[in-house]
Amino acid sequence: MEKEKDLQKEFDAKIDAETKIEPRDWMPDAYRKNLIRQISQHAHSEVVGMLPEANWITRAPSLRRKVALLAKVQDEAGHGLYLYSATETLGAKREDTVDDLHRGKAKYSNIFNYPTVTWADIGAIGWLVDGAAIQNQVMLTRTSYGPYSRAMVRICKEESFHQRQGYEIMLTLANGTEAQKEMAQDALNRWWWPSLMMFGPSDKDSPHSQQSMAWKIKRQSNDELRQEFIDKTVPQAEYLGLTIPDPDLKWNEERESYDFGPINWDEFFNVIKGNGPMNKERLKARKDAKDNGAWVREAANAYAKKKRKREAGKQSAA
Amino acid sequence: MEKEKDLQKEFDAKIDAETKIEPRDWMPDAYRKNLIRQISQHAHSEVVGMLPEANWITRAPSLRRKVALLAKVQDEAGHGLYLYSATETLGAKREDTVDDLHRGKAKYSNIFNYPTVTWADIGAIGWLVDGAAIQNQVMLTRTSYGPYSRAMVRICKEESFHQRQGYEIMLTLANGTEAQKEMAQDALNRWWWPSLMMFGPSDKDSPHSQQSMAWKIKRQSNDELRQEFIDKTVPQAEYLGLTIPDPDLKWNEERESYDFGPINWDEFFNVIKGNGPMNKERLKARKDAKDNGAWVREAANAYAKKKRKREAGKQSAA
Amino acid sequence: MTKQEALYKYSLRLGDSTLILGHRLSEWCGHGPKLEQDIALINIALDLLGQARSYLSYAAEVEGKGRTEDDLAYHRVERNFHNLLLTERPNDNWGNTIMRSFFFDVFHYYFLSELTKSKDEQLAAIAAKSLKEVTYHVKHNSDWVIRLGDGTEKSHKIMQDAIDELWDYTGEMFDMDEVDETLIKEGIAPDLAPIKDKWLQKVKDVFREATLEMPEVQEWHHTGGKMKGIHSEHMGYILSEMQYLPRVHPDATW
Amino acid sequence: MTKQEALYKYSLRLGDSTLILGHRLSEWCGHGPKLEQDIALINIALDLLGQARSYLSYAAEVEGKGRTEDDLAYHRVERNFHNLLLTERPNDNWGNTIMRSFFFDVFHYYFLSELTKSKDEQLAAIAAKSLKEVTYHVKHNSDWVIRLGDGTEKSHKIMQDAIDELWDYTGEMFDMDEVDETLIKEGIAPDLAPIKDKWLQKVKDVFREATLEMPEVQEWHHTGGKMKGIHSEHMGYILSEMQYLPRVHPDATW
Repeated sequence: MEKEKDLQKEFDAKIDAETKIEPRDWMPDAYRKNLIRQISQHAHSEVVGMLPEANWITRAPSLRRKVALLAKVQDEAGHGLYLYSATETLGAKREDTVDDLHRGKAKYSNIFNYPTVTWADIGAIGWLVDGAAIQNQVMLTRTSYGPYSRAMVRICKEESFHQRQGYEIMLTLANGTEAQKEMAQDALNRWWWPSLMMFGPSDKDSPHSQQSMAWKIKRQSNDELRQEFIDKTVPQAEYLGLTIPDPDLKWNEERESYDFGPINWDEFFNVIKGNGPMNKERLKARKDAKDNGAWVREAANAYAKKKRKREAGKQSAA
Repeated sequence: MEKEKDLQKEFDAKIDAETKIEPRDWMPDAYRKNLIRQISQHAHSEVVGMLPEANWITRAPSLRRKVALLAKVQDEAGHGLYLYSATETLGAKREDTVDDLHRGKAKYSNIFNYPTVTWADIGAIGWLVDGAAIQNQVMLTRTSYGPYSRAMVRICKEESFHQRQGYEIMLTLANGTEAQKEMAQDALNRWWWPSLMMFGPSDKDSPHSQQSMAWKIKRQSNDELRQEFIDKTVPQAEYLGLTIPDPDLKWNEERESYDFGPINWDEFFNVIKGNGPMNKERLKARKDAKDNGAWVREAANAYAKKKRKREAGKQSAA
Repeated sequence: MTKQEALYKYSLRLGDSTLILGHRLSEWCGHGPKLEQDIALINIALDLLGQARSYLSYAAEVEGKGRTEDDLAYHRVERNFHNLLLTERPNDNWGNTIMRSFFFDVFHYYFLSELTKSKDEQLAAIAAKSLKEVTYHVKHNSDWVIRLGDGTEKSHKIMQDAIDELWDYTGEMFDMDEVDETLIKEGIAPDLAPIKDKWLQKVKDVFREATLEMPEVQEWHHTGGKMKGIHSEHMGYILSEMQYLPRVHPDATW
Repeated sequence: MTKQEALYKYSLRLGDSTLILGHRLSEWCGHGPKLEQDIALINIALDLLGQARSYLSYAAEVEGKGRTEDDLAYHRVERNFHNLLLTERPNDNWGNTIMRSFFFDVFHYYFLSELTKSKDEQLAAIAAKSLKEVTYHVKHNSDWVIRLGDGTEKSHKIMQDAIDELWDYTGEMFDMDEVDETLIKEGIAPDLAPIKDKWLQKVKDVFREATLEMPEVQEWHHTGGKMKGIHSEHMGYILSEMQYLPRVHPDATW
């Protein structure tokens, strides 16, 4: 007990001093659990987030765009792997973590429960969804847990690249034919509000936020991040010549920031509950991938076992 | 023995007198077997023949064409059923007959082992393949076995309608844009020779033909039918402004008929042997349909049994 | 919203739902569990596609811009299609195909029964003709729901899974908006609320006989197709296949 | 046939095969048996699509009519595509996906090894760059053929079935016609006969290690895609999906 108190003190001191916590360091159980929850959600989001974009790979309208999109989705798979590894440094097993997703126990970013219905959605996801993600991830490069922080540094670089690509798709559409402009505006209309919801509920309604801030897992509040994102994105939309679907959006001279309209949290919580357009299909796609691939994984294991046995046989014979 | 001789005489007399043989009539075993083989091949051809056309239903270029094509394929399914029934009047079981197809024991018209690669193929199939089939089927309305003959009367009416539809598709394409004309010519190029092969090998190489003619199952030889088809079709192609892909094709004043070039029977026998572009896929599609539908047929049987039992229960209770 | 606008959109919605369901059914052609069922399903597909042609021709006529049924079917983009999301659900197996049709057919039957009384003569006429066809659809697919629901353990499970997959898509059939309201006022369109009650009752009756469990009616259901033209990710593949050829040859007639 | 014509067709064939196989592999994206394998397969798809871009750009350049890689990929009709039929075989399962790639990769490797010596500098350069990538493809897919062939009873059967399904499509890789002959004379294209021998040997070696049965080499094999542009019935669906968007918006740039 005495020892635990010391450890706790040591931990607190590190947090105060902005020293990163590393896998072998002592950490409070709740800190560990909180991190596993957050990082695995993040990992799931990368993996589930592959699906809405993969939906357009075979239909990308130019070879250059096709290759860029495929490479982007590959990066996301890589981020997923990288983040699952980060949860493993905390003692979570990847298989269990993934099972939690499939059983609906673990969450992933709600935004991926919306369908990608036109090519412009690929632009909008890059611009807005990756944009919002970066806002969050840049903050997380300063998170208190070392492996997570380092994963974020790496991921942020790639995400910025994705975001620029997405914006460039929007720019091309916005400067394109009438039909393309319409497509771009329509995508902005559909993705704007879900993107704002990506930062999570308002600070007052966010259960985990305060403790996460104290542990310096989070470094900024949901509302702060959301506001920064809006302030950064509005001028970008203006440059595209597109209209943000919020009649209340207005520059506030005093705050030097944009005021914006109320967010429909009912929709947010309804989608989180499972009532989104794509929840069932996203999970089904992931489960099907796992089930249909079972024979492959089994065969790979069987082969590896045989091979080890044969090599052992050779060695003992030698 | 004596009795069998009398029956044979009676049978022969009927054949001579052009009296139809009916299911309850005595008939020689070989006549029965020959008929079962021929009619079930015909049935299989209708059913397998649904596949190359079904391939274009979801992609038909106008709603009118889509509906017409779907109706046509439905007719073919109907013909299949009707012909399977005719084999059942001869004592063959439909299930066994279909199994023979799936095991590769029974044949179907070789022409369906070619793919439908453009929309014009739908026109060409209607025009040429149905045209060739009608040539054969009109003859078969006079076949000696009653149920088969009557089936043919009915089927011929629908086939003529299909053939006109096919020709009309070709006509529209031939009078259409450059790309459409090209499509039409290309389809004629690919379907011409396989259509001529539909009449079967030259009389001298056709094993079953002579006996079939004697029994009046067949009433004209393969070569006669083929020549009639060519003589009928060449002017139709001219009217379309399309070129028949045969440099040797020439009007023969003396015969009042068209001379034509040599048929590549090597290709014909190779495809029959299984080495056609679509043989494996056609059979697989039929087998898959059967396998994937097993649970449906089992459920329908189980339900029918339950229902009978319940009704029996009700009656005995009453 | 003017009456004409509403009538255009209304006809489009009906045309799109019958077109897309007809398309899905036609995908089975040549691959059904038995030849007899292939024929029956093609029959239903043919009826639906015929109805789609009537509605789309009428929509084009109401619109008055010289477009045709084919312009509407082949040259509209996905966001302008207004079919029910239910109709675009994929053919996972014969069971969910039957269940999807059953849900739609029962609605369609009660709906058309009312639409025959429409003050719009054209819609009333289409409805009267369609009603005869749909009477058969309901009978055929109810019978199959019962047969498969009360067949084997396996078939029962497949049908119950189909219900679970499709149930949340049924609510959209009864949603109403300005289009409906405008036409209800004119005596052109029926109120969908009483139709929903009949639908629920009939589905319940059939499910009881089929020994299938009736799900609870939730407040939430999938929406988007009918009113907003926001579709599932399946729709794009349907249209790319269906429209490809006319899109490649925009100047051709067929 | 002029050298230019032959070179155009030759580049097109290479471009189409890599494009269509890349397309098939990209269909797996997000649905592989494990994240690691998703990544590996995407990698290979990316390489193939990159190669396709090089070949198609070069074909367009040789043609000299101002067309681009995208004109060739998105605005050609099916009958003008010249990929190997093997590359358009559908993804029935992960096993036949691996087997299809393996058959192609081994050919591709030996072929590119020769093409690096081409007197056409552009083709030699594309080959040199591609060879590095394809060396990895062969390694990766050979390893998987062995692992799955010598894995479990089930995986063995899946792989043997995949061989049976795909074998008759491998012969087309080695067919030669006037296009090849014209370019062989110029020292631009390699003779495919010795490549076939190497291919057979390597496939045999891998199959032996994988405990898979090597089929007999028949005279007959499927042909049509590479030389005549006559494809299987799968190709139309690939193109309608791939080309749909540019076909809907022929004047747009993306």
